[in-house]
Parts: sequence; C-alpha cells; structure tokens
Amino acid sequence: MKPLIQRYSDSDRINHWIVAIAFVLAGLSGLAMFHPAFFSLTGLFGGGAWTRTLHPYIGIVMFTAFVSMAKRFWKHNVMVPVDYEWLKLLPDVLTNREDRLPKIGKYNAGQKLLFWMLVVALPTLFVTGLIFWRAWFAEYFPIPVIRLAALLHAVAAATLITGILVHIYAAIWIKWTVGAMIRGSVTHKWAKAHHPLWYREVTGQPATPPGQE
Amino acid sequence: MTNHWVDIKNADVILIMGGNAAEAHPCGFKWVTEAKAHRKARLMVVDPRFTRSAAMADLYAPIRVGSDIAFLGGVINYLISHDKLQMEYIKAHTNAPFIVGEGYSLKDGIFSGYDAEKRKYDPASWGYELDKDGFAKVDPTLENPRCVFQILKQHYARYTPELVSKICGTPVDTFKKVCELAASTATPTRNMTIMYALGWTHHSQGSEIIRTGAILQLLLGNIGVAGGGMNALRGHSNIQGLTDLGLLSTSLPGYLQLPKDSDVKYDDYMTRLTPKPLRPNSTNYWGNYPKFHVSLMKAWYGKAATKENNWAFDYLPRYDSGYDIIKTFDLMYDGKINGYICQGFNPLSSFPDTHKISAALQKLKFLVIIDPLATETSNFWQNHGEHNDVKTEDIKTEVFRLPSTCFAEEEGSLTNSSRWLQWHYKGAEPPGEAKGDPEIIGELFTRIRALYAKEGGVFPEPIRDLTWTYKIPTSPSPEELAQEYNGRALDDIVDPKKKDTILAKKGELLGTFAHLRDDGTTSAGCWVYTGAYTEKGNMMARRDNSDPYGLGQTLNWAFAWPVNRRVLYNRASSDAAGKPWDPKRKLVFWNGEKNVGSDVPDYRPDAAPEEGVGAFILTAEGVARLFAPTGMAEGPLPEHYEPFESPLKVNHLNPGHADAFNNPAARMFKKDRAKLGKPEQFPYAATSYGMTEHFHGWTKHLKGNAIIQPEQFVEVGDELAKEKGIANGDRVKVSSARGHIEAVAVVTKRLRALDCGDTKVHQIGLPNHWGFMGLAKKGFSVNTLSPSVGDANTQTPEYKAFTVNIEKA
Amino acid sequence: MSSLQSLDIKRRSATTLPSTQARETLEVAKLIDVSKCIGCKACQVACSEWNDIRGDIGTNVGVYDNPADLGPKTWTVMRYSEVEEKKGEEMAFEWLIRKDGCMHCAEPGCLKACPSPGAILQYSNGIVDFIEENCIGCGYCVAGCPFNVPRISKQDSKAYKCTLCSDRVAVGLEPACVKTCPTGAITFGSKEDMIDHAAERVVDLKERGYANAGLYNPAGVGGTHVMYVLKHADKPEIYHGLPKDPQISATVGLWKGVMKPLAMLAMGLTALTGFFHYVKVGPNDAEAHPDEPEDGNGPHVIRSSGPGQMEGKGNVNPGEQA
Amino acid sequence: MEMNRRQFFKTCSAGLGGSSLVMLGFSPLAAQAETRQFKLARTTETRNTCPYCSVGCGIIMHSLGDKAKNATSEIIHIEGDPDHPVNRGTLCPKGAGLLDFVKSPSRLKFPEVREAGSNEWKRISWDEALDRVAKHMKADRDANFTAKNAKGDTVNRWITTGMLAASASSNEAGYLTGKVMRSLGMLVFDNQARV
Repeated sequence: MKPLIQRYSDSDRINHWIVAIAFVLAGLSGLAMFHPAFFSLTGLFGGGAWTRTLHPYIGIVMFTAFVSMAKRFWKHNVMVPVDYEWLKLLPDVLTNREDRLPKIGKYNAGQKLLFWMLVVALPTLFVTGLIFWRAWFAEYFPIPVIRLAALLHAVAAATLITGILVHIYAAIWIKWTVGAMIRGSVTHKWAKAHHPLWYREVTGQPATPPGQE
Repeated sequence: MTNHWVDIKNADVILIMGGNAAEAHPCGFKWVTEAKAHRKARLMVVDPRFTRSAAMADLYAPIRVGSDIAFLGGVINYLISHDKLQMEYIKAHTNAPFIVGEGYSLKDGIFSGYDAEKRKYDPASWGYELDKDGFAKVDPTLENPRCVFQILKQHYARYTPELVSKICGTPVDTFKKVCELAASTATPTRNMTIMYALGWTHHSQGSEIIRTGAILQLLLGNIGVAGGGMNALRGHSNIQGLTDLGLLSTSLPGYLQLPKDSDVKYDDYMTRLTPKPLRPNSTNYWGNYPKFHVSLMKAWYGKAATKENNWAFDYLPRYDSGYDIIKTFDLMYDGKINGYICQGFNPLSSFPDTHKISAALQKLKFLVIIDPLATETSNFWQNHGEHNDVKTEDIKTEVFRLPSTCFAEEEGSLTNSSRWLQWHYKGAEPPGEAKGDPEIIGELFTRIRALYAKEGGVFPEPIRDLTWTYKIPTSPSPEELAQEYNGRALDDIVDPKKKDTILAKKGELLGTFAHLRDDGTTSAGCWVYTGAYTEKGNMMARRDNSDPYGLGQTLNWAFAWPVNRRVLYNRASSDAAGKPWDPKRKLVFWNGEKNVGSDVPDYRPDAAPEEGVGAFILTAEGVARLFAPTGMAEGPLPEHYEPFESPLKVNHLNPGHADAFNNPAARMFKKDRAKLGKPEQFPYAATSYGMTEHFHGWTKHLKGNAIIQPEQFVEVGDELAKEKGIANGDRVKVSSARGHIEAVAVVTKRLRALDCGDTKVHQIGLPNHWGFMGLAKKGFSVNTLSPSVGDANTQTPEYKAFTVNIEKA
Repeated sequence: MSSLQSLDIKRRSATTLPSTQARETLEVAKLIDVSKCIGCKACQVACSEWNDIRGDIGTNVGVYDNPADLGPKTWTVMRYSEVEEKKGEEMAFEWLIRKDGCMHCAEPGCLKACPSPGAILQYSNGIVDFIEENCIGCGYCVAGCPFNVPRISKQDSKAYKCTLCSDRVAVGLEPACVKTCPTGAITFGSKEDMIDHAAERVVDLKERGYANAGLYNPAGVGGTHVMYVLKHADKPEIYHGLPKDPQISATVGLWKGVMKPLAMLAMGLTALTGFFHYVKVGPNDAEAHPDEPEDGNGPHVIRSSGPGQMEGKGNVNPGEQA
Repeated sequence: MEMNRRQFFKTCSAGLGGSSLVMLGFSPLAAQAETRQFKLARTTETRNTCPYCSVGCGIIMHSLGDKAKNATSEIIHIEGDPDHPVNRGTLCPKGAGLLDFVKSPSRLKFPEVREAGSNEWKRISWDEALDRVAKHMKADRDANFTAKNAKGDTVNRWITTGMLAASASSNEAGYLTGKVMRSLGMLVFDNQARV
C-alpha cells in the first residue's frame, strides 16, 4: 500500500464541501431565476416561490462557509513570481507536460487565480444579494441601486459558475485530486508531480520531478 | 336649486362661492367640466381656501370668511357703475320700477324701524307706496329717487372696490377680474350660474348673502334662464325633501306654516298667510294658501277635519317662538327639555359649542337614537378621554338605541337639490333586527295611540283622529304614504271654467295641485308634491332619460316639484313680448297661442304677453324682489356686517354705529354671548367645512373612506406656520373661547394671509369628519370651537366664521 | 396561457418562445386628463371596491396623499403638488393632482425583468397584467418598472398593481375607475380614440393659457396604454415626479438582455472545453509514472496545514488508496 | 413567504422528495394562468339612489343570488347607474365606497338601552324598547302639555320633548314622522336643513 501525505484536514474538507454543496444549490436555484430555460429547475426546490425563498438563505450559508475557508487557505494562495512563469507555460499545462513547468508550492497559479476570483465574487454576491432581497432588505434601497445590485449579482454569479466549472474539471482531469479533497490525502507521486515544492516542504525530501532525471 | 344639475352645462360663466362643488358634489361638478369643455365656459371660485374646486378654476379669488356680502355688493357696484346691466330683463322681471315708501331709510348700517333692546326690526317702514286700490306704485322710467332701482344704486354706491378689498382682503386687481367676468354675462346671450352651499348659509347673515347673490343674478338677467339661476347645493340626499315636507320647527308640509299664538282665530291665521297681489298682473299664487292648508288637514285628519271645526285648526300646535337647535339645546341646557329623539342625526358632532351640547344632553331624562350607525351622540354618556370627558355615573339619561335600515335596505323616494323626487328600491335585508324608519315610527305611534285609548290623557283628540288607513298599521308602506302626500279627490272635482268637465273623479289620485280645493273635497299631504304619484302611476320611478332639446331637460326622468318644472321662473327666459332672450337656449316662450318650450311653464300656459302677467308667480309683486319689503329679519337690502367673532375690531363699512358691527337682528343668548372670543386672545379667523373624501361624520365608520382620509388635521397657511414655528405634519392645538382641539397641521400655500386694511388676517381651515367613534383615527368634534349664534332668519349656526388661536401641541 | 379567449396574450414573462400572434385585437387605452381631475379619489375607492382590496387606515403626515403610496392593496393613488407655473403671461398658483398607477407600457419593464414564466402577461389589447399564481415574489418587476409601480405584498409575497380591470375589459366593460370618475377626467376606449380626445383637450387648454399643454405617451417605453393630458407637458416631473423620459433602465436592459446569452455561453463553452480537453489530452495521472526509490519507504508524514492535526496519527484507510 | 423553523424542516424533506419526484417526471403542472372571473356575471341588480349628498346619483346594487327564497341577497358590489341623467354612471369617493356603508362594522343590529347611570349597553327586544319609549313620551306629554298660553288662548303645544329627523330618510318616512309628531303637538322639531 503506497504511503500517503495529508493534504487537507478533516475540517478543511468538511468546510469545502459545505461551500460546494451550497454552491450547487444556490447555483441551480439562481440559474432557475436567471434564465427561463432553467426555470424548470425550480422543481428541485418545490416550485418558483420556494426557489426564491431558499436561494438567499443558501447563499448566506455558502458565503459564511466560504469566509472560514478563505481564512484557512488564503496564505497558500498568495501569488509568487513563479506563478507568473507557470501561467506563461499554460499550453504545456494543458498538454500534461508538467516536466516543463517550474516547481510550484501547494497551489498552482490557476488555483490561486480561482481563489482570488472567489474572494471577489462571493462577497459581491452576498452584498448585492442582500440589497435586492425583496423579503427583508430591498425596501430600504433606492431602485437604481437595486438594479445595479441585480446586474452585479448576475455578473458575479456567471463568473463564479464558470470559474467553478473549470475548478471541477481540473479536479477530474488531474486524477486523484478529487480523492485528495474527499479523503484528504495524496500519494507521494501525486505530490511530487503536481506540487514539488509543497512535497519537499511536507516530506523534507528533495523533490526531483518525474521524468526530468 | 332654481335650475338643476345638468343645466349647469349650459352656463357660460360659473361662480362657485360659499361652496366647494368639486369636493362636496363631485358628480354634479361634472357639469361644470362639461360646460368648460363644450361651451368654453369660465369657472371662477371665491373661497377663503384654494380648494379642489379652485384647482379647476380659470380664476380664483381669496376672501376673508364672513365678508361675502361686501364682496358681492362690490360686484353689484361694479355692474351699476360700468352700466353692465341687462336693463330689459330688469324692467320686465324685477321690482326695480316699484316705489318704496318715504319711511324707509338706512343710516350707519341700521335700517329704519330698529328696536335696539329687542334687536328686532318692524318692517312697516320698508313697504312700497301703495295706490288707492292697494297696489304698489311703479315708475317704469326708473328715475324716481325712491324707486327700487335708484335705492339699490344708492345703497351699493358705498361698496367701492377699494373698500371691498379692505373688508374682504381680496387684492383689488383679482376682485376686478371677477367683476369683469361676471359683467360679461349682462348680455342676453351669455348666462352665469351661481353654485353655493353651506359656505353661504353657515353665517349670522347667511340668508342675506344668498339674497345678494340673487340680486346680482337678477341685474345680469340670469334667473330663469338655461345655464343661470341661484343654485343651492343641498347637503343631504333628502334634506330638500324634508324641508319640502315641513319638518322644521314652525313649518307645515309644502312651505305652509303652523299658526302662532297671535292667530287666535282661524281667520287671523288665514288672513296673515294669504297675501294680496301687489300688482294687477301678479299671479300671486300664494293666494291659494287656503286650498293647500285645507287639503293638508283633510289628509291628516280626514273626516275629523270639517268646516265647522275650521278643518281641525286647534289640532295644530301654535308656536310662541321658533324652537331651532340653538334654542332647543339652550332650553335643554337649562333642564327644560326632558326627552329627545335623534333620528339619523349626530348633534354631539354637528351642533355648535360641543361642550354645551354634551352638558345639555346630560340633563335629558330619555334620549332615543334611531340610526344605522353607532354615533357619538348615542354614546355621549361614555368617557372617551380628551375626546369626550364626562362622568358616566352622574349622567342619569336613559338612552334607547334603535337600529334602522340604510338606503340599500329600504324603498321610497328622495328629493335632490334639483327638486327631483327619485324612487329607489330595496336590494338587501337589514342586518340583525334593524327596522325601516316608517316601521319604527308606525310602531311607536300605534303604541302611543293605544296607551291614550286605554289610559286617556291630555288632549288625545289629534292622536285619536290622525288618519291611519295603512294596510299594516305598524308598518305603513312607501306607496301608501306617497299616495297620501300626493293627494286625492274626496269628491268629483269640477272645472270652474267649464262646469261640465270633471277634472278628477272621487277617490282618484290628483294629477296637479291646480285641482286642490279649499272646501274639503281634496286631500294632499304636501301640495308641492302633488303629481308625484298619480293615476298614471309612480311618476318618481320614471326612467326615461331622453333629452330632446339637448339642454339637459329630461322631463320624463322621475318627477320634479312643482308639477315637474325643471327650471323655476322659466318664463323669465323670454322678454316681455315672450321672445326668448337667447334663441339657442330657449326654455319657455310664447308661440302665438300658448307658452311652450323645453320645460313645463312656471306660468299660466295661456297667459299672453299682452296681459303682462309677471314671470314670478309666487311673489305678491309678480316679479322678482330686488328690494324685499317683507320676509327678511335684517333689512330689505343686504348690508355687510362682521361675523359675531371677527379678527377685525371695526366694521369698515359702518365704523360709526356700535349696533352695526355684526348682524343687529341676529339672536344670541346671554350665556353664549359671554363665550364670544376677542381678537386679542383669538386673532385668527377660522372656518369649518367638509372634505370630498368624507360625508360629515358617517364615512369615518367606513374602511374605504377612512383609508383615503384617515386622521383629523387642520389647514394652516405657510406664513402663519412660519410665524408659529409649526412644521408640516406637527400636532397643533387650536383653541377658541369655548374649548380646544388637537390635530395634525397641514401647512399649505392654499391658505394665504389677507391684508384687511391695517390688519393682516390669517385664516385656519378645520375639516370636521372625525370623532371618538368609527374606524378612522379618533378625533375631536371641530364644533368644540364654533359659537352658538345663528342666522337672523333661519338660526343656521355660524360654522364658517369664528376666531381661534393656534400653537404647537 | 390565459383561459379568457377575448384577452389574447401578446407577450409572456420569462418565455423564450413568442405567444400566439394570429389575432389582431383592438388596442385599448385609459386617458387621464389631469386638467379635469378634481383629486377626489373616487377612482381609488372604486378600484379598491371592485377588486375587493382595502389598504390600511394610515395616519395624516401633513398632506392629502392618503394612502401615502401605492401598495399591494392600493393599486392607484392620488399625488398632490402645490406649484407656481406659467399661465398665459404671468405665473399662477396651481394645485396639480395626478392619479398614479400602472402605465401599461407597450415595452413593459416589469415583464422584461420577471423571471417566472407566465407571471406577467401583456395582452394584445395592451393591458399588462400580473398573474399572481405564477408570481414567485422575487421583486424583479419592482426593479424593472420605470415608474416604480409594482408592489410586493408582505402577506403573501405576490406582486400587485393596477390590472386596468382586465376582468371587466375582458367582458367588454370599462375599468371601474373610468366609470366612476365624476368629472370624466378618466376616459377609456381605443388608444386611437383616446389620442384624438386628448388632442381636443390640448386645444382647449392652450386657449386657456397653457401653451405647453400636451399628451404624455412616452415613446421611451413604446408608448403607454395609460396616458395623461398635462397642462405642462414640457415638465412632467412637476406632477409629483412623473418621469420626463421614462424607459427601461440600461442596467435592467443589460441584466435581462445581453447578460443572459453571454452567461449561458460562458458556462456552456467552459463545460464543453473541459470535456473536449479531456477527450483530447486525457487524464493527468501521476500514478502512471514509473516508481522512484524514495516512493515506497519515505516516512509516513501526515501533516497538513490545518491546526490541531497530530503528526503520525495514521488515519489513512489502507483500502482507500488501492 | 418567510421561513420559520417548522417550515424549514418541512421544506428540506419536501425538497428532497420533490426533486426525486421531478427526476421521475412528476413535476407539478404549471398552474392554469387566468385573469379574475367577472364577478357580476349572475348577480341581481337593484336600482337605488346614493344616500349622501344632494346630487342624488343613481346607483346599481349587485346582490348575490337570483332572489331565490333560500338565498339571502347580500350586496357584493355597488356601481353608478349609467342611465341616470346627472351622474351617468359616475360616483364620487363617497358613493363609490357605499358597499363599506352597508357592511360597516359600526352598523347597529339590535335595540339596546343604557339605563340611567350605567356604563354599558344592554340588548333588549323591540317590544320592550318601543313600549318604554312610548310610555316616556306619553308621560312627558301628559305632564307638560300646554293647552292654553299665559293670555288664555288655545295653543295645544308640547315643547318638553323634541326630535331631529334624518335628512337621509325617504320622503315617505319624513312625511309620516312629520304627521305623527305634529299630531302630538311637538314644536321642538328639526332636520339637517337647519344646520
């Protein structure tokens, strides 16, 4: 049985999946109200009115859970010079030629950009969502503000969903990554291949990326 | 109204003064907007406030409350000095040529014949100079200095524009614009209509204000013409009906009168009330008084009214004085009234000086309320804090509250301002055990009659003999009652001119009051209503709204009294020769054989112009009375006096005479006079009125209306508000010498300060729709502030002009 | 879809397919001639009586406007303004009173913003009607409307506004407020007739000194089926904030216009790109690489960035990794 | 609708169940969109006159049922009478709100009496109310009737009990009231025309 390295703690994972599930529910209910084509999704929530009622509460759950997640992961997502190198080699990334990539830490530039996109999108969604939350707060805001909030909410949501689609795909594309977030551990090979600096950091071994010797 | 609602569309100029038609009679006001839209009519509104009628006006003039006679006198002055008079009309249809006796005089605002202690006039000196046959002398050339026209000229010469502006506070140029617009109708082809209401009647000289308006209209030739007339916009749906039916202290149905103490004998009564014609050509229709009176007594007492007992003359109560509501509540206050029945009336909210009314009610032994709604008066004994602060346990009055039906649950007729009697039908059952008014009165009377039959009592005869032929004695039906007041032939009625023709067979319903007799062979409960329910059926229920002449004359809709005439004095719509003044708006004219036209002639149909029969068939003169020798308590010509509570210290018209400060002939009880406020403590003029959203105190019980005007407020001009530091929406306290109220302040530019000579007069508006009952927010009766003084002739209280103080609450 | 045949639907909210277009029915309109309006609120009472709605009994805050605003149970309300405006040559005091309520726009902002299919219908006669059964209470219509008319009920979270009495018009009657208006300030008929009637009124008003009298039928929303005759048509805003050139706000246009296809495209393409990338490039499987000496026997280092995770505590389920 | 705790749990279970149902194709049908049915389709119309001001507008009262005996004809709507030559179908804010008058919670339903000094109403029967009022009136009339005045002339008047007659009651009720009260010799007698 290959030895494993701990990548995410139990609470990290629980926190992540709360945000993820909330994202799915909020996303679906949001899309139901965003475009007529998706309106039948309201069936998942017990009809249009229930969708409109639940969406904001789910949104609040997602936002609060994300805040604790951001507290956990923001240190690892600070952009460093090597990240920009990584980005320049995007074609290599996309064609699995990881050997040509510079050595990166716990998260690569793509993941970091996604993180910072989330840090912008989710508060926007939260604030604008509150503004035109008709049941409780909308009456306190002038209509032009509500209109702007609705637009920004849509823009932020579209960005968020697109970003998360990439995030989900990447997790499937890089095998065992999903396992990392579900069970929290990765194999040495996985770590060395994808996050050599992080690997060296956790194991104290000099990481020689596979296929480079 | 002399004309009627739809006729207003025929007007070229509309003056709304002493009323607020757009708010109090919106659906009637439609015809003002129709006149504006289709005849290019001009609307002018003269009112202390810029009301919603003023919002529609082409010309608005502010005026100080209570100075209407000065304003109208000024317009008359303008007409005379600019020769804007319709002279043919004046000569043909008014008493301008009549010569007044030498005894008449006016000095410093006091007419001849004034008794200062009794505050009464003896009108003898105002009479015409009579010739040997007892007819009034006339001077057709109008030059005689003592002819009415010259006296009128002399009288109103004093009402110059500058003096009027000083008294009324209306800027001179605005006042002149009103005069010019009114003067534009002096020609035969332009007519002005005047629409007035309680804004004119609620004054200590209310009747005289209305007479001034009538004089103005007569000088312009606007009475009896299409789109003209003096149009009183009555307040309640059947206030006209109950007035016609004589439900007033000293009245009998059909404007007959009860006998006085001095009418000891039947002949004294008859001679007093049966006038002699003052001109040979005067119809003098009141000369038929005996026919109407005898027919009434036959309707009420049937067989018990015989020639021998002077048609049961002694069954009628004789009066020593009028018992109007101010006098009544003064007597009640002194403990002299034991019982009181309030049928659909709310004195605690609608009579002046609420604290006095409350104290008076507490002295009653029993009070009976008959009403569809739970009114303040029915709960006068309950303590409602500041809104009705009484000690319940000390009030020993037994109060009976009897539920009555509302309009939807009863059948019968209502008479509107246009004198139309309109029948309505029952559409629902009353709630709970509510009963209709006829049933309640029927039940009550049959029990009283039974008690007198069983136990005897004082003077039971009139109770025993009162006709009561109703199929259900305890609940007379509307049809039976309508037929009773319409009247029947008790014998075959023969045409006096053609002995062989029978006008009405015995037992038949009469078709017109021309068939009434004074020999007991006809009965009519209310002679002016004869023709309402005839052999041809219930005329009041007719629904043909066709308007063949396009003037709004819908003669086949319902029934108008008298005998379906829609425009009174309509003969005056034609000149002496019977030719219509305005060919496009003909009412009644001579077609060579008969008087015909778009209305039932208010005139003898076969009276040819050569006979010179006057167009005003009910006056002894036969023509309209610019100068009124009889009938008015305070003088033959209207004179301006200040209201009893005035912001001014002097009457600028007659500064010299103390008695001429306010109406010298108005009656005021000592205890009320003691409670008159002085300008020093109460500097601001105030007026109370109604809003369009509410109907007096009824609609505060209705959610729909409570929503659109939920809370009591007072209207304050923005200048006064700035002075007093009152912001819009603040709570303010308004007080008078009689009490105080609190309400929200509506600060508005619609109430302007007026310059009355050396005094700047601020005016405050007090809508009176709230009380301690109903769904709307609790409020005070505005009449906590108003004074107990009334018009010299009708005793209508002076709700529209008194003085108050105002400060932040 | 509405079951009333005489009211054909021209447009349904949140519906990508066009409604039935076959029939061309009469286009109706309500004309409010403010110069004839006496501000008596009969229309407010008739509207609440016909529709069986009663707002709350509020308070007086120093104005005549009661209730103070439109509401879920107040579908029309009178707005009062005291102004000084030109009449002929000089300035005159005027008391402008305007009946506020839904304008039944030809391009309804509410319908454009509404996310719920069939909650807002525009009939072929021009009436824009809220169908409360389909309303989800989101309040988008409030944002969409250029006149701030729709109101969401706190009681049942449904949107409400004047229906131009679609139930009466459906059976050939005029709306309740039109019938009751004592001075005939409110008239109803075909939009064409109402425009002609307005023209007559404008001629009369110009004669009375109101040079700028005119018809208020704003093109910005494609014209409205509730139109005003104003004495001062050049300054509608003095009528208690009647918008000068109302149209669906650009923000709403963006939000309900280009944003929708753009967002759908973005999400759709991303998903497809991911799929075809996978098809082309296939998975990136670190385990497929040959073993390295250090792989098998390195220390079991279970350490994570999370606090409180004890080192060396094996919590790995051996079966997991196989 | 706002969520409270009980609803939240109910929702979660329903949500799960609902979504699974959707998967099986049982999605609830889009509700039949429909404008409000015309409420006057089968009502009975009665013509009447507005009881408020003196324009005398014609009104049509729509009541439930077709006058069948067992159906109590409840008024559900009041509108202007288009045939009436003055108001031509229009009604002012008061007339348009007449339904609320018929239905007002302030409507009196039963005869009541407030005994001397008491602080509450007591419901009584019509018979008791009318008998007691009749007795009061007869007693007061017999005690205070003035047959002759100070000079000894016949006057036959009773001025210690008065009445205010309703100006919204019909001519027929008014005529009967006038006739009855005058037969009792009453002079303290007025109606709203006075104010």
